[in-house]
Amino acid sequence: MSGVRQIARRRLLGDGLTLFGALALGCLLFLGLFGPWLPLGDPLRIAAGPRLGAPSAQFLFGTDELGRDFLPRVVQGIRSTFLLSAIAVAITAVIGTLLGLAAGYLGRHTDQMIARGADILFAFPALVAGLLVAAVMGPGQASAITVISIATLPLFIRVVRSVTLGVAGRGFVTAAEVAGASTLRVMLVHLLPNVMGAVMVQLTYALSIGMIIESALSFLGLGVQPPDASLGSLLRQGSAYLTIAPWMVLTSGAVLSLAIMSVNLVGDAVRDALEPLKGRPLT
Amino acid sequence: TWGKPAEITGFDVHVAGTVASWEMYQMVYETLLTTDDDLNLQPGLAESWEEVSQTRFIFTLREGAAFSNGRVVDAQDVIGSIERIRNPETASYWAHQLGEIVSMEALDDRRVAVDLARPHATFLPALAHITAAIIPVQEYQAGEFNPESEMLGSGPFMVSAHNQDESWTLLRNPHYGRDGYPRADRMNVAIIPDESARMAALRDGRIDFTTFENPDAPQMLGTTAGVAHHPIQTTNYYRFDVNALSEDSAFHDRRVRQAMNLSLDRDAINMLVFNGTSAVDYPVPAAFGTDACHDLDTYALPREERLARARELLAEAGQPAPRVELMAASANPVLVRIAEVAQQSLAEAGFDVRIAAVPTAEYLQRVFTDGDFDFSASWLAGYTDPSMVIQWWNPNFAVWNLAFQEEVPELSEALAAVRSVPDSPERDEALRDICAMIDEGANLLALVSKVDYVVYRSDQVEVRLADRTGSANTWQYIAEFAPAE
Amino acid sequence: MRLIAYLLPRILAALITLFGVSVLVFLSLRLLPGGYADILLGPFVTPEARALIAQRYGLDQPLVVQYMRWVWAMLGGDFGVSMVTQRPVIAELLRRAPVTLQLALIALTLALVVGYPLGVLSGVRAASRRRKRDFGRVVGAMGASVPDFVLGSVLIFVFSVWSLWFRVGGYVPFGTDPVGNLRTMLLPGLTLSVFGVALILRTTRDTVLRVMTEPHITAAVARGATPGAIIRCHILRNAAIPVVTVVATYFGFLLGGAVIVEVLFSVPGVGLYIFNGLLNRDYAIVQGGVLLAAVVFITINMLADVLYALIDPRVGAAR
Amino acid sequence: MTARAQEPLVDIADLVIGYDTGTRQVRALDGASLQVFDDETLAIVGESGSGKTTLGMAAGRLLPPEAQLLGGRINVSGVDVTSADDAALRRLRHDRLGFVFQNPTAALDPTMRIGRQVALAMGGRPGPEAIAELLSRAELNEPQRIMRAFPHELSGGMAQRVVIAMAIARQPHLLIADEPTASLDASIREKVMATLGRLRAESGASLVILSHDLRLIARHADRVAVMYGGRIVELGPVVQVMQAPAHPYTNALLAAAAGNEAPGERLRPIPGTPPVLEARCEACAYAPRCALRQPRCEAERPEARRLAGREVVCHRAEAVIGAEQPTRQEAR
Amino acid sequence: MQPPVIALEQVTVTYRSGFLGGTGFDALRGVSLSVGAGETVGLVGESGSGKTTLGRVCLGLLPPTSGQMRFGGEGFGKLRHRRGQLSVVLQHPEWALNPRLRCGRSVEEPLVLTGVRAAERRERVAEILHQVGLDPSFAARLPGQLSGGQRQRIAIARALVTNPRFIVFDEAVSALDVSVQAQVLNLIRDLQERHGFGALFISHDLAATRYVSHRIAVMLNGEIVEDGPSGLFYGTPEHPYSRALLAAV
Ligand SMILES: Nc1ncnc2c1ncn2[C@@H]1O[C@H](COP(=O)(O)OP(=O)(O)OP(=O)(O)O)[C@@H](O)[C@H]1O
Ligand SMILES: Nc1ncnc2c1ncn2[C@@H]1O[C@H](COP(=O)(O)OP(=O)(O)OP(=O)(O)O)[C@@H](O)[C@H]1O
Ligand SMILES: [Mg+2]
Ligand SMILES: [Mg+2]
Repeated sequence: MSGVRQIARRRLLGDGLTLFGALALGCLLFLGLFGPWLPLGDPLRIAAGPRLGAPSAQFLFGTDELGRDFLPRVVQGIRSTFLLSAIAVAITAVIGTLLGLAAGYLGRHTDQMIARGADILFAFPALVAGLLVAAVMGPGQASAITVISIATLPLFIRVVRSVTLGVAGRGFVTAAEVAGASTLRVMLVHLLPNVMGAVMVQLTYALSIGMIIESALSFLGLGVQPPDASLGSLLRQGSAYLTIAPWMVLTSGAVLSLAIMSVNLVGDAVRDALEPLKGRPLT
Repeated sequence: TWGKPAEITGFDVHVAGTVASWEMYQMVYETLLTTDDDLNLQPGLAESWEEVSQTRFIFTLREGAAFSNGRVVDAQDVIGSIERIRNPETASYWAHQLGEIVSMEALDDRRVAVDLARPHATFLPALAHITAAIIPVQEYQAGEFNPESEMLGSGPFMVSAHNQDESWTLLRNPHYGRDGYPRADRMNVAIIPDESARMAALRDGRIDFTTFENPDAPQMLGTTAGVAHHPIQTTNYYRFDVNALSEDSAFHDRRVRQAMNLSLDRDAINMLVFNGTSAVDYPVPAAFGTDACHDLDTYALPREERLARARELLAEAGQPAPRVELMAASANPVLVRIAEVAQQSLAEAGFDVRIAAVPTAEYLQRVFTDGDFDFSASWLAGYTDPSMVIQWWNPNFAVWNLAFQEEVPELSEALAAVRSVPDSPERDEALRDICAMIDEGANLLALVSKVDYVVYRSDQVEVRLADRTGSANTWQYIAEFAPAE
Repeated sequence: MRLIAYLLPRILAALITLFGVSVLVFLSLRLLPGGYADILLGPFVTPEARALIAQRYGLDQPLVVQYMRWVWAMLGGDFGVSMVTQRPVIAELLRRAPVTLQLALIALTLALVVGYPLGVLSGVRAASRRRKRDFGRVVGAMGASVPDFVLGSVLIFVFSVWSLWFRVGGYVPFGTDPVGNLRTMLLPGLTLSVFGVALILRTTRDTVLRVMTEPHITAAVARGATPGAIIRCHILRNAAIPVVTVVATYFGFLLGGAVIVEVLFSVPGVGLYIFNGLLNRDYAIVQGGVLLAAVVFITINMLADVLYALIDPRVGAAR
Repeated sequence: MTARAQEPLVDIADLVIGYDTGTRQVRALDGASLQVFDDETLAIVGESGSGKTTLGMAAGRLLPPEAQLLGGRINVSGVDVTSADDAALRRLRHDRLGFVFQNPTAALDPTMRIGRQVALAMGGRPGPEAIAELLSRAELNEPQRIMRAFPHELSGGMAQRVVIAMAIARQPHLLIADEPTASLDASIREKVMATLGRLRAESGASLVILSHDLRLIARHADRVAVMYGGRIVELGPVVQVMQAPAHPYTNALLAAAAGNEAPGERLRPIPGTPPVLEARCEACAYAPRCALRQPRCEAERPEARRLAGREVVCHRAEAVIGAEQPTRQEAR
Repeated sequence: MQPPVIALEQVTVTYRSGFLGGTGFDALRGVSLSVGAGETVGLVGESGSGKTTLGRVCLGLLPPTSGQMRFGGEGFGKLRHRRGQLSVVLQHPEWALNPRLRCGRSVEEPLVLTGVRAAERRERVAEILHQVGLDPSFAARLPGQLSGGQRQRIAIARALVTNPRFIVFDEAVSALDVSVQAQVLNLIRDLQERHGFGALFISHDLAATRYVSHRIAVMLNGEIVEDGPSGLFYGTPEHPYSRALLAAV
């Protein structure tokens, strides 16, 4: 285990880019988790400042069209976008992993059914699915979570399935079967720990996709409900005022990009650490 | 080129109930009457009308008015159109507005007489609304014209091409009755729902005129050369529908509704959402020039006292902190902003308001059909006459608000009575009483008046705009628009 | 023959998938609160009017009957009519398909032209230097981190304030006015392509790195082949395999769901059509559109599978 | 055998190579020295992990990037491999060396037809006849069919021979074959080895075989080098080494292999596990497992010395040779 | 005489593949084989001849398409009714053990499945580790921390811990180095003497097989072409394929 930790230290933090991503991610995580308790101001307080006030010492990120302080709104946006996607992706990871395990291990009809199900979700245009879900369930967090799940579920199923296919042929699985272990036991005790690496990698990708989807939904007015903010809804809010209040789009857009980028960078690094790709030089 | 913010929702002029559709119909169809800048009735397709008695009207059609296929509009078209509106098969919501018509007869080709069962003051204003447009009935009956999928009218333009959600091409109606009009040979319509894209289009001159609901739009475009703007006061106002009927809603208790009405900060809505360009409005729209409602507590008391009263009412009702959901169609950011401001001002009185921004279709179904909501934000077309608007407070008359509007018998009687009273000081008096009753019921609240922010390229187009309009008749002078030299 | 044996199960699977998509879209549409009657009549809708409209469009039938009718009509090429315009949906879809296709092609081409060579370069460089810190990761992470609506908003702003050559909205068909067409289509294409660049770049970089760990590359090095020759002969083709799959998915996604960009830039494509159809509860449009998108998506993925099999002979042979 | 007069083709001296595994450094070669001469077959044997592949790859500087040269010299055909620039190295590999890798199917580009790959290996623009000719030289019966095939369509034995054909395409002076038969069926092994031997003899090149299959080696090599713990512990003519090992490890290895035993006889595994070195081993690496070890073995690093016609790295070599007979005879 | 632990009679296995199972492939064709208690049967043959398939049939992992299988004279029944009676040791030492489970847990698992109580389990695990020549401290290690030979010992310990009546060794030593291979082969022989289980030893390495087996069966294209005492394979077997195999030793 100490080896893992060492790898983590060397590989994850070894280069500046990853370090940057990890730091940014840490900050965002901190803001997301503890934002409401930080002395940043009330994100919902209307007329806290002038309408569409430019960034100033008092309002670092300026104010919006209802005179709300934009900084706490962005922080709240991080919280909803980030945490919401994280919850959604976590749920999806659990479901997708189980389905992928079942598909890869049980094979045949189960595999066919699950694979087709994943295909259906995959073939459904993601945003249309989003619109439909949001419309059926009503906009809000629940439907945002559902949409993110629908969009990322096939990713998990596919990856876990293919890894499972590889693992299921290994000796220890056959040995457990011969010893009389039940299907569930084989899946949970023997297969699950061995696909976790792939799941972890997928998790970070799914998280960044989740954030994009959440923001896109909010951007279309289908995400979190006003007056609460998510990065997407802030962008939507700001994009109407781009000409006279560019700070709204710039700050929230930058934060969103930073969030996705840092998750991506850290995800890359996790991938590299778990499954190092060492191409050889061509000389 | 007109930058239109939304595509029509259907072709049938007698049926569609959305402004987006009306605006397009107004290009193609005509009504018997229209209104002028002061919202007085004006000749439209009918060059004159005669009020023989309170129940009998005779309309004389304009000489030379013709549909764009060249056929002259005749009396049968008028009768057939009104019949079609009244036909339940058509499912036109306008049938009620016309009152109870007993008979219609064509006196000659150009004259129609209409008999009502009883006096109906809003009969004429109702005819001035585009939903009462005159369609070519002869072609309709012959099956040559299907009003559900095409448009053919006597208005200034005719449809030459349409790409859904994309563009329309309108050409001059060569048989338009007024000589020299329309001044433009052709009008392109670009459907651009996105506000930023619409601004961009204005900036690069791809469209010549458009409207914004966002009060900041003119400012955002301010720096661009050639862009002029013109706010049009309308008789429309933003409103809250409050669900008085549902027992699930805290607003079932009238005191809670009154408390909500009292604690609303209409000034804040005006200042924050509209940057002060709008004005507090009343059930009887201020645009009509009456002062009904102005002295009521809801409007006249200082805010602190209103809040104190509201808290008292809530305490009386035994609900010091009612949880309510405020619904708004997410497609319209202005409504959402109103909801956000309202949420905060209501919180001061103890309300716990949750906002639900939902898709339009869902909003419509939940509010108007299911009555499954607490209160919702939208706006109300003030039409062209104060006694038309207030009829909405009789749900049996209005029908659309049956799902949530409480019927108050005295109010309904008063409304029925005022309907037959012509504009006069007595009527103003009656309106004041009615307004007090409306305020008492707090079932359908006026918030602030709705301003249409028209923005156009003064270097590209010559426009004529009214200062005030009723019923989304923003482009009533469209025939006089012309390309700038 | 082998191709048929390869394709047959796939086609079968595709049909099942399509069936699933059709049921899903059909059911979820019926579950939506609000209907076309609400949209058409606004607040003035009455139960009678609602019933009338339902009857007119056959919505009063049991769901199963409605579904069967729809599927049956569609098998005959009839996608139904739009309630708003009363025009056949299929005509409108076909009119818009080229727009979306063009947009997708622009985005894809940009993404490929930029992403693939950069990915190969970055992969080769990453393998040659032991440092991981290379531009490929930076560009990849940055490209993937700018959502299209952020980029779109900013681009619209920039290009409308300083009226540069590009234009926002006002689509004209390429056939009518190629220059005008490009003026309106390049920006949305660019917006869409940024994510694609990142996607392709990263996939390519990863696969190049993976290919470079394979013994046959070492074998080529051992034969004394020059790096250029190795890249040309061995890496490019091998690295293309996963990229084909990713590109197919991306292309399918572009064809089916560039909704946001189409809305932002007022591009009259299929995505916008479906989007508005959904808002208007215009069932036939959404059903037909989603199904068309699914067909395209599945077809493209199938084509990618075939291509995959062509590039990698092992695939077609397995089983 | 006495030292040859001629210049060695390969001269590896005191080679130390470590692998950076991310957490620590593994010393795969710990001072290996080896010379290969013209026109001979040299086998390198040893347990898994003893450093055979590392040594073979080092000769062409083909080690993966995580391998680090920590000391020693490699001279191949007069080129100093450790310091040559890319171009010189490429020329050396191109003109003088041939490699046959452990897993033949993986060493072929899966997306390219065999014919084309062979053509690439031959250089220039060889016609189909030339390619077919080359393939038949490697004893492939249907060269036409094979040229059209993709690697996955070949059996392991065929792929192995294709790889061999590619390796000899340019008449290398030195052919290094890493476990050329490991992935093959017993019946094909012999054929492949025979092919290799014949081709070597034809061209007069030298062949280095890396393997842990002692029986195979015994039949096909001239000289054998036994590796243990990153060093060559015994090097000499194959008959002498196999018949009378001078290193206890060679002895143990022979005793452990199944196939040489008589019915009812027990195999004698080597106790303990092979070492994984992290630094220079300052003792005999085999000492912990050695039955003959003495305090000296654990305190002093043995150096190579000549004994009974071979080089051996053992303090106790005399005692090993002195023990009457190697295992096999002893049991009879 | 005691019935054989496992007896196959005219077993045929057909793999279906292609569209709707259109094409069939006979991996086993009328194979009859029996393994007695305390007996090791070696199974050799070239790659793809059906050795693994036969092993899977014996373990009840694959139902025969036709033919009969008896276990200890009775019908086989369901796999879970045979808990603790069957075991398997497979090729690839690095995959023989679940890399995420500590070795102790791996060895313990068959006991858990047969419902042995925890205290007893610990005892049995320690005992069996001792028998395969490993220190009890190995129980706390992860497979990644073991050498190939040690891993294969753990796998054998796992296979033996329930005192099964029948064990299949499928290519159990093929991937091992000569010296480690010798350790494992000796271990198998010793343990069989002690526990008296029946064993099927599958390999394509004739030398290793004849070292541990009492009897050897040679497979070719899904059929058993020769079946005789292992002593025979130190001399000259009858079937030409067996002779070819022997030539390579
Ligand atoms: N890429 C690598 N990274 C880290 N360690 C390595 C690497 N390659 C080899 N090693 C280690 O170096 C040592 C020698 O490896 P090498 O491959 O040379 O042995 P070998 O004799 O060829 O073994 P085998 O018979 O298994 O092929 C071993 O301990 C091995 O674990
Ligand atoms: N699941 C399967 N579906 C179809 N054919 C199979 C399947 N499993 C094995 N086969 C075929 O059955 C034949 C026998 O396979 P089996 O694995 O039993 O051979 P084997 O003797 O164990 O070979 P090896 O020595 O390579 O392990 C082979 O030709 C193989 O291709
Ligand atoms: Mg090796
Ligand atoms: Mg097998």
